[in-house]
Formats: sequence, structure tokens, C-alpha cells
Amino acid sequence: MPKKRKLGRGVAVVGAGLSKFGIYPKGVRGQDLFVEAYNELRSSVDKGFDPGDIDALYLGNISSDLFERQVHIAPAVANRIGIVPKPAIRFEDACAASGVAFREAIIAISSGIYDIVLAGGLEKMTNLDTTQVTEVLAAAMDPDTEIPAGETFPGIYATIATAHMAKYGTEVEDFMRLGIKNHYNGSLNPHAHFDASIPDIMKRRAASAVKKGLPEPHWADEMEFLHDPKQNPVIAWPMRLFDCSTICDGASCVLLAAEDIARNFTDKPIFVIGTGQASDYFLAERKELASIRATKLAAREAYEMAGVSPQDIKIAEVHDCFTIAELVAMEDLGFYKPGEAVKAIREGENRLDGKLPINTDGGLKAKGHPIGASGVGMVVEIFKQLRGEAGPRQVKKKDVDLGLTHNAGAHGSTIVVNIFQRR
Amino acid sequence: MPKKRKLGRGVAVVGAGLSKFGIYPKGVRGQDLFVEAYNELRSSVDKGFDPGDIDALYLGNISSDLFERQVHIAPAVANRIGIVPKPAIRFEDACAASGVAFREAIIAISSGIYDIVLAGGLEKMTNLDTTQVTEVLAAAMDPDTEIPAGETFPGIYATIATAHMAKYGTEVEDFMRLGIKNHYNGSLNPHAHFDASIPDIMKRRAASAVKKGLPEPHWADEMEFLHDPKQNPVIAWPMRLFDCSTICDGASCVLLAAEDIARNFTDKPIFVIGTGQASDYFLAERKELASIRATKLAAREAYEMAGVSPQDIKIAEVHDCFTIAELVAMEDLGFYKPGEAVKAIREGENRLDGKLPINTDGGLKAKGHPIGASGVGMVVEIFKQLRGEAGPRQVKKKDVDLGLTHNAGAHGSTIVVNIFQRR
Amino acid sequence: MALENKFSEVAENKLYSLAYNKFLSEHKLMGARCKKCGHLSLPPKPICPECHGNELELEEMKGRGKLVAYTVIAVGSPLMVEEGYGRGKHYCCGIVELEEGAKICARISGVDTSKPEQIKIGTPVELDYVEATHAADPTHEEGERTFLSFKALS
Amino acid sequence: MALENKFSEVAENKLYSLAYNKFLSEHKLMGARCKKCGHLSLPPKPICPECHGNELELEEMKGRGKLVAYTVIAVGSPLMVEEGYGRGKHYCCGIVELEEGAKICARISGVDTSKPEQIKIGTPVELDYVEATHAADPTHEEGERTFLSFKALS
Ligand SMILES: [Zn+2]
Ligand SMILES: [Zn+2]
Repeated sequence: MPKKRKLGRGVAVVGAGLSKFGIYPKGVRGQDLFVEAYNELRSSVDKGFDPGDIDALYLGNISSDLFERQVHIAPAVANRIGIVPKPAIRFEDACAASGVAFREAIIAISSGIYDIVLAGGLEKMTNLDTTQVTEVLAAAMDPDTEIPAGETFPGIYATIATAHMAKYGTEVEDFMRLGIKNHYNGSLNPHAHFDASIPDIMKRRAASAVKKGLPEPHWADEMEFLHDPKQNPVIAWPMRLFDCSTICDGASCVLLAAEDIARNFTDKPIFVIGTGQASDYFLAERKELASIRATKLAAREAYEMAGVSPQDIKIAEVHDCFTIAELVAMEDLGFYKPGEAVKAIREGENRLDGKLPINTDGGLKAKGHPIGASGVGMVVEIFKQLRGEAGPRQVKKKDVDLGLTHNAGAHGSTIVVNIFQRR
Repeated sequence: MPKKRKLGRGVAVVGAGLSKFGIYPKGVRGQDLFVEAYNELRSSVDKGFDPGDIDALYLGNISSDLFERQVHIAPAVANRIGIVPKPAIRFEDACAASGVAFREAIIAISSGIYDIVLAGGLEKMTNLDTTQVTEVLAAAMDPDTEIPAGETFPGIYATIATAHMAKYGTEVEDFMRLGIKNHYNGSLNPHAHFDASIPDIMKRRAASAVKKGLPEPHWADEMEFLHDPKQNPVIAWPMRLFDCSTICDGASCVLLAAEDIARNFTDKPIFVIGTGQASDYFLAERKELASIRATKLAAREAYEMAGVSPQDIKIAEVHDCFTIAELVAMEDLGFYKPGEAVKAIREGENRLDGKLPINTDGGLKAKGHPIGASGVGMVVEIFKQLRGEAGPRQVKKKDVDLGLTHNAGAHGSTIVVNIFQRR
Repeated sequence: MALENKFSEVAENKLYSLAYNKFLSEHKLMGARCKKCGHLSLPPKPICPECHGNELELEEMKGRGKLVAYTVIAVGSPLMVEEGYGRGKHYCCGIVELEEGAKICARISGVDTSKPEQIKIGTPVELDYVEATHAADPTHEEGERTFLSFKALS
Repeated sequence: MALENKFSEVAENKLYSLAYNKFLSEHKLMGARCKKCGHLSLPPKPICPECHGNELELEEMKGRGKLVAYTVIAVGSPLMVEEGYGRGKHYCCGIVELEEGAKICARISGVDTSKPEQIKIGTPVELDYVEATHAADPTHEEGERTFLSFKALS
């Protein structure tokens, strides 16, 4: 049993910003995208703030080393945004990089050493081609077993999927339903890489075929489209193209302030009331394959700190690097019992108008997954939703006052869970 | 003026370990070296401890990405040493990586979220050849100005050296004197990569020449040897081979515990009483080139937190990636006035038997500089010296009760300073 | 002297990756069993994850087990693409639970990769090896390498 | 639509690296001056490090200055080795303080690299450029690139 953790001092999010996620030219640097996100953050702080008051920069980034041939990127970013000589640190825990940067920023403010921290993440992935990106990501796998076996990250999550299917009877259509939901949400998000729903994409593809003089394709519905191997080829069975998050570039950031000064910046601070983190083995060594234990442990720590239960959560951002990851997280976070998330998925319970909206910004699937930016990207969405500032995708049910983010690194060998409250 | 920082809860070092620094075969992983360091740490904890009580792993590493083609290395290390599912985080701030990991661990314990943290670092550099390693390190420079200019890290520090020479009349022999001192200290350190003094090296080289049937070379003294361009070629003028730290493999770790439980582990905990960190621009943008401003700022924060002055420090580990870096740090840390460190160097004041011993373990020059391991490597030495456990290199003067570590990233664009006390 | 001794001690320590891979090239799949609590780690670990003991001894796996999870990969890893796999030639990898109780990730042969949905979890498998030549990478020299594989028996 | 607009807005924003390098290839050395406090950033920055203002405008440097620190490199960077420099052909790089007050790191020509100790700090320099062809790297396409250089005048 982990100890019950607590923070010595409360912390709130008082500002947030994202760059547009997408594919930028080779000469654009990750740090340039961070400037985009930071400029948006500056306008988001209602009562304004003096950048000179930022005490430190906590930056998530997975591999500017391999993607941009740059290391020591945190001080370079501090330089770009004009906050030298403040401490600037890069955090790496695979795709949980900025989730970890965020949590560590919370801890630092809580310790009393800092009052205001800028936490964020960035990744400039598209300088490399897809094969090279796959190779970079593969570097997070076990070099003794998984890499020699020919594993890829779609393969790792596909493996979890077969375990889940065998144990609970989950069907490939359940994965597809998650993709449909997330693409719809992404179509309402101007920052999203894919700002198109699956029906939008079907229309575009049909139009494109006609334009090329080819016969106009017809699909009865989204399901038929997603079963069409030409439109949605298998990447690693049972994961197809539309089960996989996108490779793109982007940056995210939030401004964190100690509870006692949070209202100097905004009348609507969003308080961080719980945080948890755990690690795990590579996949094969785990007792259970149809579940991510680190999610359960990180969530338990966060729920206990917050003093809330999974059923209290009104909205969640979960790590859908692959559709199966979202499904498993829904169970491991305690929203649904093991094997029962599919019921909610089939009933549309996690849509914008559902009982528990999940990935309202389109998730990593449609918003995009510039890996180091994703953890804080989720926080940005919860910040907007809890403040009622999410525009066309704003969740309309009443009392959306408790949100959760779940950020996973690699196989779920790092998980960070945070719980947010509007008071 | 930076705010006066303080920690909410005291922290102590209660155990420490190093791997042997050196060149290991290609199939040995950085994580294997961490196991070596961790096993040494386990034996160093007088009263023992239960590894299950470690709350988190804070790991410094610069680029396992480029050196070992591995990312998400922190959970992999947690796995190797058997502490899954505890949170495991990688920190990167170039050569200050583990200095930052250490400082963040202090902050985390101070926040109350953790009681016991394992902080350390590792780097497995020698899978790549020297040119490739140079390219990896160059990735910490400005891609818009320094890399196109053809800069290298020896070049960056050589540039600082010319500014210092022009401003204060510092001579190349002053750099050489630092190398002689550090090599002598390294010869007394069984963990050192180069466990040989300059006279030892001179003897070995003379013997090797004779063995090859060549005429026996003679040098009047160390200075003549270090002026011999065959023995000590220029790398980036005025920095020669013996002014540069070594490329090698290694790992380091320390066990940190909250002040209130530190004596459960040992009767001789070493308390961390001050810590500071700052960032800076790339070199050209700085107002002053013969000094590292981030060292001054980080040191000021640490001294103020500790309530001590530079003149109170009894022993120091400073970041001598190049000899000029040690010299400049001696001034920026306030041990000597600007331009006056050379006087102390010439008078031998920083030798083991001097007034202020510096780099008693041989420094990065002779102990070696497996970059991600270096920051915590320095802490390991201060821990041993303050406890009187440094063996043949133990500083013998009385009351060695206050020590300092200074860890620099890249150009000094990240600096971490920590102050330690034996009570 | 001390320097070289220390190096070879680490390099030849049987519980590091180097040793695991050396045994693999001799067609031996080695785990490590904790002398204190009996827990089996596969690949070998220097420290027991169950009881934190650091006395473990190598144990050779018999090589029989069953498939507990798998995937059939169409977009191959760079390593597999080097061996000719990918879009045109899919391959299976999966997790095998050995009779000894430990699980490991490996290549799976003897299954129909054109019908991934028909591969059965629970299928008995037996140890097999694949040899292939690869270019150098940051942790391997160029040349032939041995890869762990299991063959489906039904 | 919005997607493409947003991209080109970032790509062409004159205060990012892409723009600095594009101007360099046109033999223009550009800094950015803060409209609020007048601070000059070189290369251009999108946010002023002195006053945090984010309205800055490009300003072309006249190209005259003096050498304030330098080195002569014998073990060259991979880029310079590609151009034939290294052990057999040393090169100088240094920091130039421009008349406008900003400093920049660049290649230095017109000095005797065989006598590095005789290069004088304070030497007046003037802007120059070097063109060289390089292989692709993670942030540049293959082809000719322009490098900033200053020529010593005495
Ligand atoms: Zn055991
Ligand atoms: Zn300004």
C-alpha cells in the first residue's frame, strides 16, 4: 500500500496556452511553437501577470535530441521567451514528459521554493519521416526483448488489446467507436491537428476520388468506412490507422501559482487537488496484461489526496495514444469496472453531451500527439472546460467542476494522474 | 534581485555510491552501471534501509537517446534496481542533469510528498567514437549561431579563457596547474577514470616509448610535459588535451531522507542546507564573458538559504569540464575576487592539504565526466569527505564540516549549487 | 590492475544484458532466480524486484509455454524492415508465458499472419531462435545476431 | 483554411529562426529591436528579454564591430570537418561585438590560426559570409548554406 501523500501548500492553474498542433516546416523549431503557446497563455491570464515573476520553467520533451539534434532545450526555451536567468529544467518520461513536468511544478510550489512556475511541453517530430519517428519511439521499449522481437508502439498497445479482447470479449468496433467520438470532438477544436470528424473525412475522400476521375466510393456509415482496409489499413492488428494518434508538432503550457496568490491572476483559478505518479515494468513482466497497473496506483494516490472518488469526476482527459489505451484507462481510473467500459462506449456515455465526457478536445487521436506537449495539453483542456471557455466543444451539463487528466509514458511504464477543481 | 528562497522541511544525504568511472564495452548499459552505484550505496547506509521505502527515483541523464538509443530510461532503471512501481523521472539540463535531479529531489522531500528519494545520474558515452560524442555534446549549443560558427565545447570554454586572459592576465600555465592538482587527486581515487598523476603519466609514457624502442623522452617537470604538443596537443586554443575532462561511462547515486527521519539510517547524515539554480543565455548574449553569471546567482540563492558566506566553505567540488571552468567557478562562487583565483592556484591553496581543497576526487578532469552522472558524483565526494570516509584523499584539516557542489550545464546556461553541512 | 578487473567484473557479471544476450547467441534462454524468495526474473535482473535481495542465480528456461497476448504487425520496426518485413510481409510478435511462470516478449512463428483474428490466445508454443544479420547500431556491432522466437505448436 | 494560415503565420513570422536563416542566406544579418524599451536581440527574438514586450521589429546590422573573445579549434566540429577543417587545418571562431552593441558568435577569418596567442582581442572586424554545401541533418535540407563570418581588419 502506498502512503497517503499530501502537498504542503495548494496550487492552482491560472493561465494556459497551446500552439496549433500540426505539421510545421523543417526550419521551425520546437521552441518557436512554445512561443506560440506562451503568447496564448499570456492573453489567457485575466488580470495579467509580470513574466519577470515566473520563478522557473518546467518543460516536458521526449527527444529534441533525436528529433531536432538539440539538447539542453529548457534554457534555450527560457531564452526564447525572455525569462533568463530563471531555472529551466527538461523532464523526460516518454509521452508522460509534460505530465511529469506539471506534477513536479506542483510539488515545487508546494515546497515553498517557488510561487509561480511555467510548466509546459513541446515536441517537433515531423523533421523526421514516419519510419524514423517510429524508430525514435521504439527507443522507449526494452532493448533486450521488445526491440529484438520487432515490437512497435502500435504493436505494444495491440498486444494489450488482444489480451483485453480475450478476457472481456471487447470488439474491434469498440475501438472504432472511440475514434469516431474523438474525431468529432477534434472537429470542434481549432487547435487540433485533425479538425475533421470521420464523416467529414469520408466526404473529403469521396470528393477527392471524384476529382481524380475515380469512381465515387460509398460507405454506409463510419463503421463501414473504418472497416475498409484501403481507408483504414491495419498498422498492428487489431490497431488500424484510425486507432493511432497522429505524429505532429506542437507545444503547450500552463501558468501555476500558489493557492494563496492565485486570485491575483484570475477570479477563476482551477485548483490542483490531487496528483499521483507510478512506474511499471515493460509489458511482459506484468501480472495483468489487459490493464495498466501504474494507472490504478497513480489514480489511487490522486483520488486519496483529493478526497474524491472516480464517480465524482465530471470530465476527463485520458491518454489515447491508441484507442485501446483510452478504453483501458477508463477502467483503470475506476470510471468503469474491468470489462465494462465497452458498455459506456457503445451507449455514447463519453461524448460531449454524455454523462462523463472524455477527451473533449479530440484526444491525442484527433487533437494530435506532439508527444512532449501532450500531458500539459490535457491540462489546458480541463482548464478551459472547468472555466466554461471551451467554445463549441464546451460541455454543457451543469456543475462541471471536477476534472481529471491521465498521461501515460510508453507502455504505461510512467503514469501521471491529476485532479482539478473549480471552486 | 531574486527572492530569498527557503525549504519547508530539511533534507539529508544518508547514503552514496558510485560506479567505477571508465570505458565499458558496448553491450554494458548505463543502467548496469547504475546498479553498480546503487549496490555501493546500499552498503554505505550504516544502519541499513529497506529499498521498498524509497518513494521515487530522480535520475539525471543527458542523452541515452543519442548515446544508447534508449529513452524513458528512468523507469527502466527503477526496474533494474527493483523499485517498480515507484515514480521514476529523468531530468536533463546538459551536464547539470544530475545536479538538477538532486535539487528537485530535495525540493520534493521538502514539499512533504516524499520522505526518501534516490537521486542519481548515469551516462554511457563510449558506445560512440570521439567525433560522434563531440556531435552529441554540440547539440547543447545554439543551432543558429554557435553550431554554424563551428564551435565545440572545448571551443566555448576556450573562448571564455581568452576573455579571462585578456581581462586579468591569466596564463595558460594556470590552467595546467589545475590539471596537475586534479590528476594528483584522481590518483588517490579508486573510482577515477584516470587514477594517475601527471608524474605517473610521464613515467608511463617514457616507459612506453622505451618499450617501443624509441628514444626515452625527458621532461624537466610537469609543466614541460604539458607544454609538449605531442603529449598535450591543442584541442581548442588555449585549451589542450589535459585541460579537458574525459569522455567515459559511469553512474552515481545518493539516498536522500527528510531531516526528521535521517538518523534512522545513519548517525552521520549530511544535511543539505542550501540549494540554488539559475539559467543563462548562450555565450555571446552575455554582458560578461570572463565569468558565468548563473554561477553567481545560483550561489547567492544557496548561500542565503544556508545562511553562510563563501568564506565559510571548507571544501568544494566545482564543475571542471575544462580547467578554465574551475578557475572561473572559483571566482564566481565568491571564494576569490575576480582575477584573483590564479593567486590561490599558484600557491597551491586548493590542494588536499591547502586552505580550501577543491575537487579532491580528481574532478571531472581525472575522476572522469560521464556527463549525466557528474552532478551527483560531486555530492558523493562531499558526503564522503564530510564524514571522513574519503580514504587516502581524505582532507586532514580540522572541522571539514561545510562543503559545496557546483554543477554546470553546457556553457553554464544551467548552474546548480548545493551546500552541505555535517552537524 | 584494478581498472581492468573492475571492467571485466561488470562486463561478465551474469545478470546484466551483455550476459543475457551472450547466452541467447548460444541458444540458451536464461532467467535469474532469487536465492532468498525464489522469484524468477526474465531476462535476468541483478536485484530481485520482490524482496530486493541481490543474490540471484542464472537458470535456463526449458522453453515450453503458451501465447498470452500478441499482435500482427504491418508497419514494421526498422529492425524487421531490415529483415524484409513490413506492409507486404506481416509478422507476429507476442507475449509467451513459460511453464516456469515468467513471461517474455518474443517473435512468434507458425501462425497465419494473414488471419490475425484466428490466432488463439492459449496456443502452446516452444522455444525457437532466428538468426539474422544486421548493421551496427549504438549498442550492437555489425553482424549476425540471434533473436528469441517461439513456434506455435497447434 | 485556418490550418494552412496558422502554419505559414508561424513559418514566416520574422522573429523565428527560420526567418533569421533566410535573411542570412540573402547576406543580411538581422537583429530585432524592442519597440518598448529599445533592447536589441541578435539573432532576433520574439519576446524582449529586458521588458518582456512582444512587439519587436527587425533591424539589419551594419556589420562592423570588434573581436571580444575567440578560440582556434584543432579538433573541429562535425560541420567544420565536413568542410575540411580539423587537426591539419585549424580555424578561428569568436565573439564579435557589433557597433550596435549586440554580440554574436561567428567564424573569424583573416587571422593567423598558426599563432593563436597573437590574435588580439579588440581587433576590428567586418561582416563577411561563407557559403558551403552540407549533407541534410535533422533541421536542414541538403545543399548550400550561408554561414556568418567576420573578417579581421588589421
Ligand atoms: Zn527475492
Ligand atoms: Zn524590451
